[in-house]
Amino acid sequence: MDYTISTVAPIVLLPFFAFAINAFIVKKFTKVAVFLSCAAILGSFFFASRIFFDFLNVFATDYYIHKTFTWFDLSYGEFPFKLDMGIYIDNMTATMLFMVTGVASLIHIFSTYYMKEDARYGRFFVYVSLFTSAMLALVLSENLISVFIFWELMGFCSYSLIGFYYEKEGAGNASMKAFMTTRVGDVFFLFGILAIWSVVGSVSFVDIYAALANGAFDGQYALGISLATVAGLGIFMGTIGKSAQFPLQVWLPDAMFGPTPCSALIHAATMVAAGVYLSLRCYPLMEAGGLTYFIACIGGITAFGAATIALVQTDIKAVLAYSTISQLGYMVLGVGVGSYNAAFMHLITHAVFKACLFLSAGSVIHSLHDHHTHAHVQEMPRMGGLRKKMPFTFLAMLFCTLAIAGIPFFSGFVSKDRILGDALVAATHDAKYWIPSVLGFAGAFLTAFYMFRMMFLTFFGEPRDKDLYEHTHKEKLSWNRNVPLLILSVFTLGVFFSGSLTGQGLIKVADKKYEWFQTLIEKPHIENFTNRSKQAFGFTTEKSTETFEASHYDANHGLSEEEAHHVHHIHHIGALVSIVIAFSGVFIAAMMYFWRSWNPGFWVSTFSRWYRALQNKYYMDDLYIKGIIQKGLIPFNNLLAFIDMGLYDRYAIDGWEKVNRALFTVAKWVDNLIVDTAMVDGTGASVRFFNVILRTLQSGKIQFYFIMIFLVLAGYIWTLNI
Amino acid sequence: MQASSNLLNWILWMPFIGVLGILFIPKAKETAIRVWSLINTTVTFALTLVLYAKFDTTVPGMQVPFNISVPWIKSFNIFYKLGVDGISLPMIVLTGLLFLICVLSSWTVKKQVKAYFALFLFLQSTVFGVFFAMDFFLFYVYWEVMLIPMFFLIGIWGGENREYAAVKFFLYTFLGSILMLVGMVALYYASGKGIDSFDILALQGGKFSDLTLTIFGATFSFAKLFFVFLFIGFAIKVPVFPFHTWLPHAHVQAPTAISVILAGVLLKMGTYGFLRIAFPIFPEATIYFSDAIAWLGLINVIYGAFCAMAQTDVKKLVAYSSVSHMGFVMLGLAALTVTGVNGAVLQMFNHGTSTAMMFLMIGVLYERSHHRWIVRPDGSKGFGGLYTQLPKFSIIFIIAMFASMGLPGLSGFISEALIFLGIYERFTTITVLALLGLLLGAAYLLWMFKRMFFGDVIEECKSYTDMNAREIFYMLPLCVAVIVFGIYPSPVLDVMRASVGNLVSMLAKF
Amino acid sequence: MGLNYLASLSHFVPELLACVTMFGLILIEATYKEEHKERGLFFFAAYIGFASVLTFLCLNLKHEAVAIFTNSAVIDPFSTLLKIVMVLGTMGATYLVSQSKDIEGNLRPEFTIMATGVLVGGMLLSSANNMLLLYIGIETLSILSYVLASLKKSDDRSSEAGLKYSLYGGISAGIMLFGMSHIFGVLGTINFTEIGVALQELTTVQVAILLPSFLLFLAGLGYKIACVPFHMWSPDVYEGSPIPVTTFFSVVPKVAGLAALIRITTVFFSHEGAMNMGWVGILSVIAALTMTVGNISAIGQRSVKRMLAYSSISHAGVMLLGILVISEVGIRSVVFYAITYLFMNLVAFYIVSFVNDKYGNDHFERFNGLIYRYPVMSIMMAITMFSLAGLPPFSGFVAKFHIFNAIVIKKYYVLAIIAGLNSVISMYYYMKIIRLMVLKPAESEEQISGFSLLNQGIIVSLTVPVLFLGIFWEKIMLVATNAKIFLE
Amino acid sequence: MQDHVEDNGANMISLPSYLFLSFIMFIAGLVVMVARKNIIAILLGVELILNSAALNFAAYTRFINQNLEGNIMSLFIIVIAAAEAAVGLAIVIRFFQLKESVHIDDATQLQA
Repeated sequence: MDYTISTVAPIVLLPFFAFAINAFIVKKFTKVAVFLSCAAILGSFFFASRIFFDFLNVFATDYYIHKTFTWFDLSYGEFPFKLDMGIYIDNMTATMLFMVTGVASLIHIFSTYYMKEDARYGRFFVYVSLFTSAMLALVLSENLISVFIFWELMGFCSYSLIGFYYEKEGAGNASMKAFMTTRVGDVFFLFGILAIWSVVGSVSFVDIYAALANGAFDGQYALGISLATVAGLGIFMGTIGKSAQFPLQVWLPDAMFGPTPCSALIHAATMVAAGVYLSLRCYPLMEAGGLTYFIACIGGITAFGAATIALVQTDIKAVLAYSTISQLGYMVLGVGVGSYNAAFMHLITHAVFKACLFLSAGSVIHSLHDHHTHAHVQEMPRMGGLRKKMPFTFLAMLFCTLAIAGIPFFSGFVSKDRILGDALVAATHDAKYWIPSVLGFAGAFLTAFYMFRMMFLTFFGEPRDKDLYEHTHKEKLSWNRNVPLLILSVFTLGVFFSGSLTGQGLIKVADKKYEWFQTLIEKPHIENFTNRSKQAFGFTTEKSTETFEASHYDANHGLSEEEAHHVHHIHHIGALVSIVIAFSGVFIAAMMYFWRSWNPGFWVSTFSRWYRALQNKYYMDDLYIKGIIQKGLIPFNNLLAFIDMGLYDRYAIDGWEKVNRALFTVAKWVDNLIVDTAMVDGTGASVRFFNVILRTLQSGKIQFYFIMIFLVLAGYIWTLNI
Repeated sequence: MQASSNLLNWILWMPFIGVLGILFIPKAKETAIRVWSLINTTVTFALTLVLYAKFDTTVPGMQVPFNISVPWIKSFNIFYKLGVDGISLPMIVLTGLLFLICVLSSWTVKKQVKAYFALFLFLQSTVFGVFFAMDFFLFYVYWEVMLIPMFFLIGIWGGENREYAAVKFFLYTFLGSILMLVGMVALYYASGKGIDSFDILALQGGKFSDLTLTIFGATFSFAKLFFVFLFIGFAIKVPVFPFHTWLPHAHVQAPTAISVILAGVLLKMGTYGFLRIAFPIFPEATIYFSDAIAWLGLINVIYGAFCAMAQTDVKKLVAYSSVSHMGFVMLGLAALTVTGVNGAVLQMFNHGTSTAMMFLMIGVLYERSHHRWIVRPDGSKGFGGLYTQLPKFSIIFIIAMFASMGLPGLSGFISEALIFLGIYERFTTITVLALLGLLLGAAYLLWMFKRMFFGDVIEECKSYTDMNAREIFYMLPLCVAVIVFGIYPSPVLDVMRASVGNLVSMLAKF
Repeated sequence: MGLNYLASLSHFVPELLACVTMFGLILIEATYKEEHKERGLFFFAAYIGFASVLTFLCLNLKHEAVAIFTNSAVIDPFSTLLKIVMVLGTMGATYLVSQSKDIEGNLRPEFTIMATGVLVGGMLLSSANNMLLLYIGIETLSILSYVLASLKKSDDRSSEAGLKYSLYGGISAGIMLFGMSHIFGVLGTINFTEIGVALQELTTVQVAILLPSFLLFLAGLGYKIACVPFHMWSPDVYEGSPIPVTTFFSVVPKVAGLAALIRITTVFFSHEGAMNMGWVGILSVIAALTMTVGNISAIGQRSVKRMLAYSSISHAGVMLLGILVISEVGIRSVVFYAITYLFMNLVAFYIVSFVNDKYGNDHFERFNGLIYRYPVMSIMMAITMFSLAGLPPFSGFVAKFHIFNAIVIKKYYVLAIIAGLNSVISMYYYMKIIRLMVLKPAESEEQISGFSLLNQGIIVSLTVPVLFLGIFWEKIMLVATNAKIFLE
Repeated sequence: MQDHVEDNGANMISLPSYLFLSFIMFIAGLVVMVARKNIIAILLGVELILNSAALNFAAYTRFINQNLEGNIMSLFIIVIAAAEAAVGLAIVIRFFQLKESVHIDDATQLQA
C-alpha cells in the first residue's frame, strides 16, 4: 500500500475534469455531460473505497500518509517562504473520502431522476462535479491554506447551486446570504491561519501538531490573547459559518432555494460537515486554546435552538434544514465535550441518513405537482396519506427518521447517544457542562418529536389536498430513484458503524474489527509528532510513517479501570435517558398528529408569542438583515459615499479651484472696491498728513497703483530698517 | 551589443511605430486603422512574451542582457536607460496583453477613430516607458507624458461629465508629479557623493540616511521629507486615501478601454513607483513610514469597500473596488516582508487582470444598455434578470467578479493571502481590520450581482443580445489568466521572486 | 582714446545695425504713399535688418566678454544670447504685425520702427554696465513702449494703456533714479563693477542707507519685468495694446529687464553679506508673490490675451527664482527659460491673434472645437499650452526643471514647492484652452483667414523648438551655460 | 556715510540740506501723483521725482565724489525727462482728444 499524490489525485481530479469538460460541452451534449459527471464520481468512489479498505486492513490508529509537493516558492536568501500542497490521509480522511464519494455517487444517480426535466439539467451536474471535487480535495488537504481554498470553492459552488433558479427573486437573496454568512466565518478562519503561520511557519496539519507537541504556542500572544486561543477561535469561527452554528446559522434554511438533490449534497450531507471535519482536524489546537466549553455551548445552543424552530416549520425541506442545523449542533457539542470519535461518527451517520432524508423529500416533492401553479409542492399541510402512493419512499424516509430520532439499532442512536453520554461525563467532571448537555438532551427530545411530526403529516392520515393527491402518480420503482434511497436507508442501521447491534456493546458482533469505528478514529496523537522539528523550508520528502502495529480496541480509551467504569456507568445512564426521551418524543408526536388526541393548536395559542418567535427564527434574520445591514451598514455606506463625493471631493478637492477663484475675486475686489472706497479715505488721511488740502479727492485707478508702489516700498524699508 | 539587447527598444517604440503608421492611414479608412492597431498591439504583446521567455528568473535586480543605456543629456548625467527586472516584467506583459485586448474592445468606437487609436497606441508607448525607465528623469518624463493621451482619451471619448473627469485626473496627477519633480531634483543634488545622477540604481541603497536639511529653522531628515514628496506623487496615482477622489470620476467617465487601462495598468504605476523608486532610494524612511503606509492602505481597503457598497452606478462601484484592492497592494508593500511584497506585486498583476475583466464586462453591457444604473436615481431597477437574458455574459461576469473578490482558485486569492501572511507578521490589528475588507469586498460585489442578474428579466433588458464572438474572444485570455494564475501562480511568482527578495533584503538592512 | 572708441564700436555692431535698421525703415516708410497698403519692401528691409543684427550677434557669441566704452557697457555671451532672444522676439512680433488685423495698414510700419527702437533700448539695457547706460536703456525701451501701447490712436483703450504705461513708467524711473542717486552717493561710482567691489566692504551706516536705496532701484527694474507688486500696469497695458504689441511686450522688455536684473544681482551680490541676504530675501518674496498672483489672476480671465498677460507675470516670477540663486546654474536656467518662453509665447500669441482677427475678441469660447477646423493649429496650441504649464517632453518642462535645479542646489525647498504648486495652478487655466479646443463642439464652421498655409507653416516651425528643446536640450543648454556674465 | 564734506564756511549749504530738499521734492512728487486728478499734474509729479534724483546726483558729486559721473547723470536725467514728458504729453493729448478729459478717473476702462 504505497500511495502517492498521483495515485490519490484521481479522487479529486476525476470530478474536476468532469466539471472542466462539462463546462464547455454541457449546452450541446447534456447527456454526455451527465454521464461524465456520474462516471467520474463513481470512479472517485472506486479509488476512495480502495484507500478506505486498505486503511481498514492496516487497522492502526496512528497510521497516516502525508505527501507534499511545492506549490510555489518565494525563498530568497535569508527569507524562506514556501507553500506546499499535498495530501494527508489518516483513518478519518479515509472514512470521509469513502462517505463523501459514496453519498455523492448516490446523489448523482438520484439527480438523474430528479433533475431530468429541469431546463438546466446539465448545468446542475457541472456545479455538482466541481462541488464534489472541492469537497474531496478539502478532505485530502494536508494544510489549512489548502483547506481554506477548497472551503471557499465549495462556498462558491453552493452560491451557484442555491442561486440555481436565478429567475426566482428569492434565489439571489438566498445565495448571497449563504455566501456572505459563511464568508464571515471564513474571514476569521483566515485570521486563524495567519496566526498559526506566525508561530509554526507552516500550516500543514502535521507541523501544527508538532508545534503543539513541542509547546511552540506557549507564551505566544496575538491581540493580547493567547495565540492558541486566537487561532483555535478563528478556525472554529470558520466551522460556525460553514456548519451553520449559532449565530451564523441563518443561511442554511434559505439554501433550500437550490434543487433538492443539491440540498442533500451540500447543505446536509457533506459541505456543512466540512466545518465539523475541520474542527476535528484542529481539535488539539482547540484543546490547547481552552475553547472546549465555548464549543460545547455553541453546539448545545444550536442543537436545541434549531430543533425548536423546526417544530413550527411547515415546509418539508425547512424541517430537514433545521434538523440539519440541529444535528450539526450535536457534532459540535461532541467536539466540545471531547467526544471526538462520536462527533465524527455522527458526522458520518448523519451524512448518510440526512442525504437519504433529503432525497426522499425530493422524491415526495417531485411527485407532487400542482397543476394550477405548475410548481412542485413542498408544504406539509397539503400532503398527508402519501404512504399509499409512494411506499418505497415512505420506507426509506421512515428508516432515516428513526435514525435521526435516535431510536436504538439505528445509526443516529449510536452516534448521538455517545455524544450525549460524553456530555454527561463532562458534566459530572465539571458542572458548567451541564448547560450544553441538558440542551443536548432537550434537543434530542424535540428531534424525535418534529421528525415524526413530519412523518405523520406527510405520509399518514388523510390527504389534506385532495386534488393534489389525486394527481399524484403511484410510485413506480426506478433504479435511479429508489436504488440510492435503498442503499442509503440500509446504512442507517447502527451495526455498520458500531460493531454492536445496539451500539452500546451489549450485543457484540464477534470480531473486534467490526468495531472499526471506535477503534480507528482517535484524537490526533500529537505526541507522535514531537520528533518532528519545526520544518525547515524546502522539504518535499515523503513522510508516510512506516510500520505500525495493528491497534487493538481499548475499551477504556486509556482511562484507569475505575475511571472507565465510571464513564461506562454514565454512558449507560445517558443511553437510557436518550432512549426514553426519543420514545417520548415519538409518542407525543403520534398523540398530536397521528391519533390526533392532543390538539397542537392548543399549544400554539398558549405560547403564541413563542410561536411567533419560532416562526421568525428568533428574529435573528431580522436582526441581521433589517437591523445590522439595512439600518446600520447601508446608511453608513451611503453616508461615507456622500462624505467622499459630496463633501470631501466636492469641497476639499474641488474646493481648491474655488479657493483659487476666490483669491482671484479678492484680487479683483482689491482693484475695484478698495480703490473706490477704502483707499480714498486712506489716501486722504495720508495726504492730510502733508497738509495738502484736497477736497475733491477722487483716486483714479492708476493712482492706486502709485500708492501701492509707495506703500510697498515704504513697507520694505520699514521692515529692513528695524 | 547583443542580439537581444534591443528588445526593450522594440517593445517601447513598437506602439509608437503604430502611431506613425496610423497617421499615414486616411481618416476614412476606419477598419484599416483598427486592423493596423490590432496588428501593432499583437506584435507588441508577442515581443513582451519574447521578453518573458528570455527572462532569467534567477537574477535579482536588473537583467543585464536587456539593459540599454544611451547618454541623453551628458551634462546632467541623464541617460536614456532602459532595463527590466522581476518587478516590472509582470507589469510589462500585462500592459502588452491589456492593450491588445482593449484594441479589440474598442472596435466599436465610432467617433474620431484615427485620433483614438493614435492616442491609444501613444499611451501604450508611454506606459512601457514608465515601466522600463531606469533613469529617474526618463521615468518622470514618461510618467508625465502619459497624462496627455489620457487626458484626451477621457476628455473626448468619455461619458457625459468627461471634461470634469479628465481635468480632475490631469490636475491631480500633475500635482503629485510636481512634488515628485522637486524630490527628484533634490535627490540629484543631495546625492552629492560623486553620484550626481538620476540613475535609479545608483541612487538606491539608503545613501541619504544621514542628510538633514533646515527649513525655516526646523530640521528635517532629508530622506523622510523627500520620501513624503515621492510618496504623495505615487500615492495619487495608486490612489491612496485621501488622494483617491479623482478615480471614481475618471473611471466612470472614461470609455471602456480607457477604464481598463486606467485600472489595469495606470494605477499599478503608482505602486510600481514605490517599489522602483521610493522604497529602494529611501529605505530608512520606508521603514519609518511603513506603519503609516499600512494604515493608509487599511483605510483604502475599508473605506473603498464601504463606498463601493453605496454606489448605484456599477462602474463607480468597480472603481471604488479598485481603491479597495489597491489598498491591499499598499498593505503588502507596507509589510516589507518577502510574502507581503511578493503578494503586492502579484496583486498588482492579478488586479490588473480581474479589474480589467470587470470593466470590460461593464463596457460590453453598456454597449447594450447605454446606462449603468444598478438602481436608478428614481429607485427603479436599472437591470434585472441578466442571468436569464445573457447567460454567456453572466458566466464570464461571475468569473470576473469572483476573481475580483479573491475567491480561492482564482488569481486574486493567492496575492491577497500572501499579503495577509506578510502583514500579519508586522501589524496584527491592521490584519484583523483588513480582513473585514475581504468580507465587504464580497458583499458589495455579490449585492450588485444579485440586483442586476437575479430575478425576472425587466422589460428593457429583454432586447439585450448576448456577447458576440469578438467580445468573448477578447475576454477569454483574461479568463484563462485569472484561472491559471489562480491555480498555478508560479509563472508570475518565479519571475518576481529574486527581484522582490533582493529589494526586501536590502530594506531589511535598515 | 579715440582708437579705444573705435575698438569698442567693433563690438557694438549689432546695436548700431539695429539703429541703422530703424533709420532705414523710417526712410523707406517715408517713400510710401498713404494709400499704399502692401508694404512688402518695408518688411523685407526690416527682416534683412534683423537678420543682419542676428548674424552679428551670433558672431559675437563666440567672442570673449569685453567691456567697452570705458567700462560702461559689457558685451558678453550672456547679453548677446539674450539679445538674440530679443531680436527673434522682435522679428516674431513684426511678422505678426504684418499679418494681424489688429493694427491697421499704415500703423504696421510704425510699429516696426518703434519696435526696433525698443529693441535697441533692450540691447543697451542688457549690456549696460553702469547706471547711466542702464537708465538710458530703460528709458529708450520705455518711451517707445508708451507709444507702442497707444499705437491705435483712435482706440481709447489703446491710448489709455499708453497713458497708464507712461505714467507708471515715469514714476518707476523716478523712483529708480532716486535710489540710484543714493547708491552713487554712498559708493561714489556709477560703474557696476566698481560698485560690486565696493559692496564687499561696507560699514553699518552705509548698509542702512544702501538697503532702501537698492529697494528703490529694484522698483524700477521690477516694473520692467512686471513682478508683483510692480506688475499692476501690465495686465491693463497688455489688454489695451494691440495683440502684436502685447506679444512684443511680453518678450522683449521683459527679457531686457531680466538681463539687467541678472547682471546687477550677479555683479553686486555674489558675495555673502547683509546686502546679499536682503536682496535675495526680497527677491524670494517677490518671486513667490509674482508667481502666485500672476497665476491666480489668470484663472478667472475671459480673454485669452489677458490670461496670457497674467501668465507672463507668473513666468517672470519663475525666472526670478533663477536669478535669486545668484549662480551660473541659475543664469543659464533663466537664459534657457527665456529662449523657450520666446517660442511658446510667439506661438500662443500668433494663434490668439488670428482667432481675435476673426471674431473681434479673443474670449475663451472662441476656441471651442478649434481642433475640428484647424487640427494642426490646435495641436500646436495644445503643445504650447502644455509646455507653458511645464509638462514634459516640451521645452517648458525642461526650463522649469532647470529652475528647480537652480533653487534646489541652494536648498530653497519652500520656493521649489511654491513654484511647483503654481505650476499646477497654471496647468488649470492653460488646460482650459485645450479643453475648449478639443472637447467642445465647434461653434461654427467658418474659416479663419489668418490661418493661411504660410502662417500655419510658420506657427508649426515656431512650435518645433518647443518640442525639440524639450527632448534634445543639451546643445542649447551648453550655449546657455557658456553665456557667462562678465565679471572683472 | 563718509563724512568728509569740504566745509568752506558756515554760509555754505551742506549736503544734508540738498538731500533733504531732494527728499521733499521726491515726496512731493509722489504726493502729487497720488493726490492730483489732473493727468498733466501727475506728469509734473513725475518731473519732480526725476529732478529730485538729478539734484541728488549733483549734490553728491559736489560734496563727496569728485568725478563727473554724477553730473553726467544729472544732465541725462534732465534730457530724458524732457523726452519722456514730451511723449507723455503727446499721449495725454491723444487721450484728451478721445475722452475730452484729462481727468485720471476717466482712464479706468481697462479693468481686471
